Amino acid sequence: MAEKLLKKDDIGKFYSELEKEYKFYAPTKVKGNIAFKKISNAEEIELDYLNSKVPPKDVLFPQKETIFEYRYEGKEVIIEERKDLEDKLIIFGVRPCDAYSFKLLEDFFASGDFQDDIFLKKRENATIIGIGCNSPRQSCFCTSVGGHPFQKESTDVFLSDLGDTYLVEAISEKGENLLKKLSWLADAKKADVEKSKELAKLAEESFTTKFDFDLVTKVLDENFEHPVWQEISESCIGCSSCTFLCPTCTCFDVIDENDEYNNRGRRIRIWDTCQSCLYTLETSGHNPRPAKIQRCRNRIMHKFSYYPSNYDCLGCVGCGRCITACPVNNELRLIIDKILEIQEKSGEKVSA
Amino acid sequence: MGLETENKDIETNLREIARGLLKDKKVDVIIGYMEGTLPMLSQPIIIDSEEDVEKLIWNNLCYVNLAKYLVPRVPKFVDSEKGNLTVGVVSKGCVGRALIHLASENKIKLDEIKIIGIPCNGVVNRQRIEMEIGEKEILEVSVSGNNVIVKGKDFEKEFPFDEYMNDLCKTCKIRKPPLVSKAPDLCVGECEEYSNIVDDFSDIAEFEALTPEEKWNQITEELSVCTRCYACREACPMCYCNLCFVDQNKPVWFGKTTDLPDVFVYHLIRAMHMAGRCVACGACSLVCPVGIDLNKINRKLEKIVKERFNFTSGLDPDVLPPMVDFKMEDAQEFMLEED
Amino acid sequence: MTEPIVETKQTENKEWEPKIIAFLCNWCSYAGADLAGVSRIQYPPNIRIVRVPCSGRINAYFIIKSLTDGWDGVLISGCHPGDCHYISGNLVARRRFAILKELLEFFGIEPGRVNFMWASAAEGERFAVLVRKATEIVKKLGPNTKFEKKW
Amino acid sequence: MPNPYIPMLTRVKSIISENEVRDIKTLELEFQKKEEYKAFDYIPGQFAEISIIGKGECPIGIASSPTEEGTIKFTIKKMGTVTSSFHNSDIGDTIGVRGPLGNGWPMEELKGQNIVVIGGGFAFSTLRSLVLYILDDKHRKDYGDITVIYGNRDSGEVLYRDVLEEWEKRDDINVVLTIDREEESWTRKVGFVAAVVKEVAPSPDNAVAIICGPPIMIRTAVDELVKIGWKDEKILNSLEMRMKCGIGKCGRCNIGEKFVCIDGPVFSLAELKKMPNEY
Repeated sequence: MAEKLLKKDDIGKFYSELEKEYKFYAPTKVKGNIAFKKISNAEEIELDYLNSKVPPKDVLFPQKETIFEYRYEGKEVIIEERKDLEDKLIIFGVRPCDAYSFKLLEDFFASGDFQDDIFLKKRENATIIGIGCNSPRQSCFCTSVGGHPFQKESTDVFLSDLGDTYLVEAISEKGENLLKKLSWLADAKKADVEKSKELAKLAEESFTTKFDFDLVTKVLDENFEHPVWQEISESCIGCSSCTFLCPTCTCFDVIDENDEYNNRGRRIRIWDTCQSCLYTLETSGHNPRPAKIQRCRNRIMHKFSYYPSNYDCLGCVGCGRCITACPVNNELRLIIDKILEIQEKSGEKVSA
Repeated sequence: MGLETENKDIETNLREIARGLLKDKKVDVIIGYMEGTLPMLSQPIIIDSEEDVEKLIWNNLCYVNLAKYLVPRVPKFVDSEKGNLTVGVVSKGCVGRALIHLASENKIKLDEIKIIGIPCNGVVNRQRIEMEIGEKEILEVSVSGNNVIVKGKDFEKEFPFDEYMNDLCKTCKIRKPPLVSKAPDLCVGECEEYSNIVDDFSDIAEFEALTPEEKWNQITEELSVCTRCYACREACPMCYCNLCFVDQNKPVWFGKTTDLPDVFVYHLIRAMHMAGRCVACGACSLVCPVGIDLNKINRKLEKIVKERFNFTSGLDPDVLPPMVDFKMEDAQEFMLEED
Repeated sequence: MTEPIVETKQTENKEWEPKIIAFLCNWCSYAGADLAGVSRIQYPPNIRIVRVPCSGRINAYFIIKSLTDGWDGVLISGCHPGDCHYISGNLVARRRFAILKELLEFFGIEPGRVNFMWASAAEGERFAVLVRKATEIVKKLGPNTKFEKKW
Repeated sequence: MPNPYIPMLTRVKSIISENEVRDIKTLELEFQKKEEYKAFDYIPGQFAEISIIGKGECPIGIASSPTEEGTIKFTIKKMGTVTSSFHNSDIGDTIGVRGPLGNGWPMEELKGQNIVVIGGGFAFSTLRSLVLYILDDKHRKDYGDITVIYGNRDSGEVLYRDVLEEWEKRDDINVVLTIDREEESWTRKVGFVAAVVKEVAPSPDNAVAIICGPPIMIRTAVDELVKIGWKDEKILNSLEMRMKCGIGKCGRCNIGEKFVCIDGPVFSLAELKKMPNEY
């Protein structure tokens, strides 16, 4: 399908035509920060943003989510499954890194003998409209994890900011069907497509943070026990900013929440984090990961060692949120540097 | 004299003292701040050799309360043979207060630490600046004269430091670590003895005058974005419980969800636990990944404790904290009485 | 859930009556309530009593948990200062209550929701009067809906 | 495929208090829907996530054998909130079950081999399942000799007395029961499990050892086995770990790259030695 153009002034029209059929999620300002929320007015959309604080994964995998509801009638329990999973969603203005995170999440939740129905159904009903990154941050490193500031693969429709207009491309079948509904969109000219490519190239060149993750994975596999972990976990205060703001973290806790007045309740899942000491604490009091050193290591190993060996890809999309969020500046770039230092040192030893 | 020269002087002094302490073996390790990798941050660092002293810095972005690393002690502060090492702590006023208060709660022994006092001008309220800059990337931050200068790709903005200081620093009366007369060896560098701290708490008067409904709306709006990551708790030097009340699950006291009632209760009870203990370092607000401002609550606590029990936390390790103490004549005007 | 709380919310058309949870210390106030009972002194039936060993046993959790669980008011009563069975439990508690009361107000909870009082074992009359007063205060505030979760 | 988070509903059919201090009970559960029981196709060593709806969920090893038809059994020690609420439940109460989960004992691979079962304390539930399965007429011929070594602190702690007594009467199984300290009425062995293993000295030839129990017992018993020539690959172990979902999604039960809930809970000692020491 040919590329289209969307004038920035026409975002309102774009929204109002789609919001009847879809629940429309878009980046919007909430208390000074960008967050993906269901909006009720096109004016709320903030497309000119770096990236959201909380990743858009919380649209499909919200921090608190009902698994099922139940009612008590005497000793009988009646379980009611969720019915809102069939709602159609649009997630508008997602950065390519976050769009890629949806693919990682989808692969993860679909892997193995058991499939996470709740996430997968929602994912199936969601149309992702991505937007290219004209100016990636210094902390961004998506090009190191196989991504790109203009990567389109994981989106359904892709926008490129050309100044006054957006270049609109349908990437998937879902995206094509969506664009068919918007027949009023003007056709793009060749120059527009060229310009978008130019922007992509400029954006790619502006990356300053680059890693060789193949090497990182290799070093990690060999160095589960290494004094470097002590060093890495030293200044960590054990808050969970990095995991809660990570677009690929999927761990959750399951809790029953009761409405005792009405003999009903719901089983919910809420985000949990490997940085909390309660995460692995068993009722007997035994804790397999009792100290910060094990918990820090688990996060890094999970993303860059366990993920590659289990799912054959890195568990990281390079959004850089953990870099900017860490309150004590114990950030991923420094951690990776320290890990790679092991390799350099052992290399020296071999050559000597 | 501008802030940057002041900071530079402090930094030079600090390095001098640190070098001396390490050389004379008065301390085994020193915890301080080093340059961060991002413009608005600094990084805690632990050094044990004289060469590393040059890594120590001091500026208005050093907001982490280093007392956090002493309760419980990080592994580097404990030697497998010698046991607890003597730790030098680079202390602005609130870090010193935290250490002294922790000593009054018997959590640290003052003879195992050395407070390296430095006079603090306050720290930059990074969240506020970030929010005002909005969706542009900050590439460089410097303090010059009395301004914080923030530079990005195609912008440069100046913020008056007095206004863009962390709210708790604006009202801070204890900028240097308190001198403890009974333990003169404790402090090196610039410390000061404090008595009769006068504070009118005018900064929260406006909020206090609101109706309950208005207060509720403002507070709940502030808390509505909380993700329950507990960064506030983890950065707080006073939050050292092995098992926090929100984590207790036998029985479960309070919900763990991000629904408003649960978030509200978390912050309310955490505030309750901070009464008479908060040392006004503001770390809880400055570390919040979504920028929740808890300063008002901390100020209110300070006010209650000051007015009711005439107590200021972290000045004297031998005074009992107010919440474990009592006086027969404590005010009880809030009790129900027959008309 | 196997033993659900059977009380249901009152219907709209009847005059609304608040439900108040009362934590009474074992040695004074509980006995005071008992005295009020045996002396046939009337006090409002809105309170449900929980006996605790001492007012010093009352953690701020109890009070806040009561509010989040939907009680309209919380009443706490202990021995008069100086009369504590455990010498100073109520004095330590008094400091705690002072902070909690001010904090709740600061957080925007109506100050009347949580009330504190002293009543000795001999003060059946005083107990009844103060319970009446507390009930009035809470009744004026109306139902406690701030902590309701969405269903 | 049905939503794996939705429990199947069962009813408590009987409750047996297993030990003297009454902190271990066996619940027998009957499925409310016949077809769900039919679909509940399990092997010994697997576990299920069982819940009192409204109180919470926890992973418990299945104590019954697939050969005991009609119901499933769980032996539960009173530990935390959820297990306590199981203890408080009555006959007829509704209990949710999700499962079967985990890999279970490798029943196919065990065929034709001698089996040494070593258990300690209340970690005997999946071992009960295993032995009952093998002793069943349908399966007995598939497996070689069975030796069961089961140790407890005192005689009051011994679980599943009735089945143990039945086993002792049979001649196709060697049952060795032991308690730590002597007691007047106790006529069987006295001493720690490791000491009994040393005494019995099961032969490693064409045999598999299956060990469940407290960590210290496992360590000492394994030491004894290794001394008499057992290979790590032939020693099987069932792990415990905090779990929430049981289906490899909630993340917490990982040991290195393996999830205990889907890759385990049964691991051989050789596999465990390759994994990081985070269990």
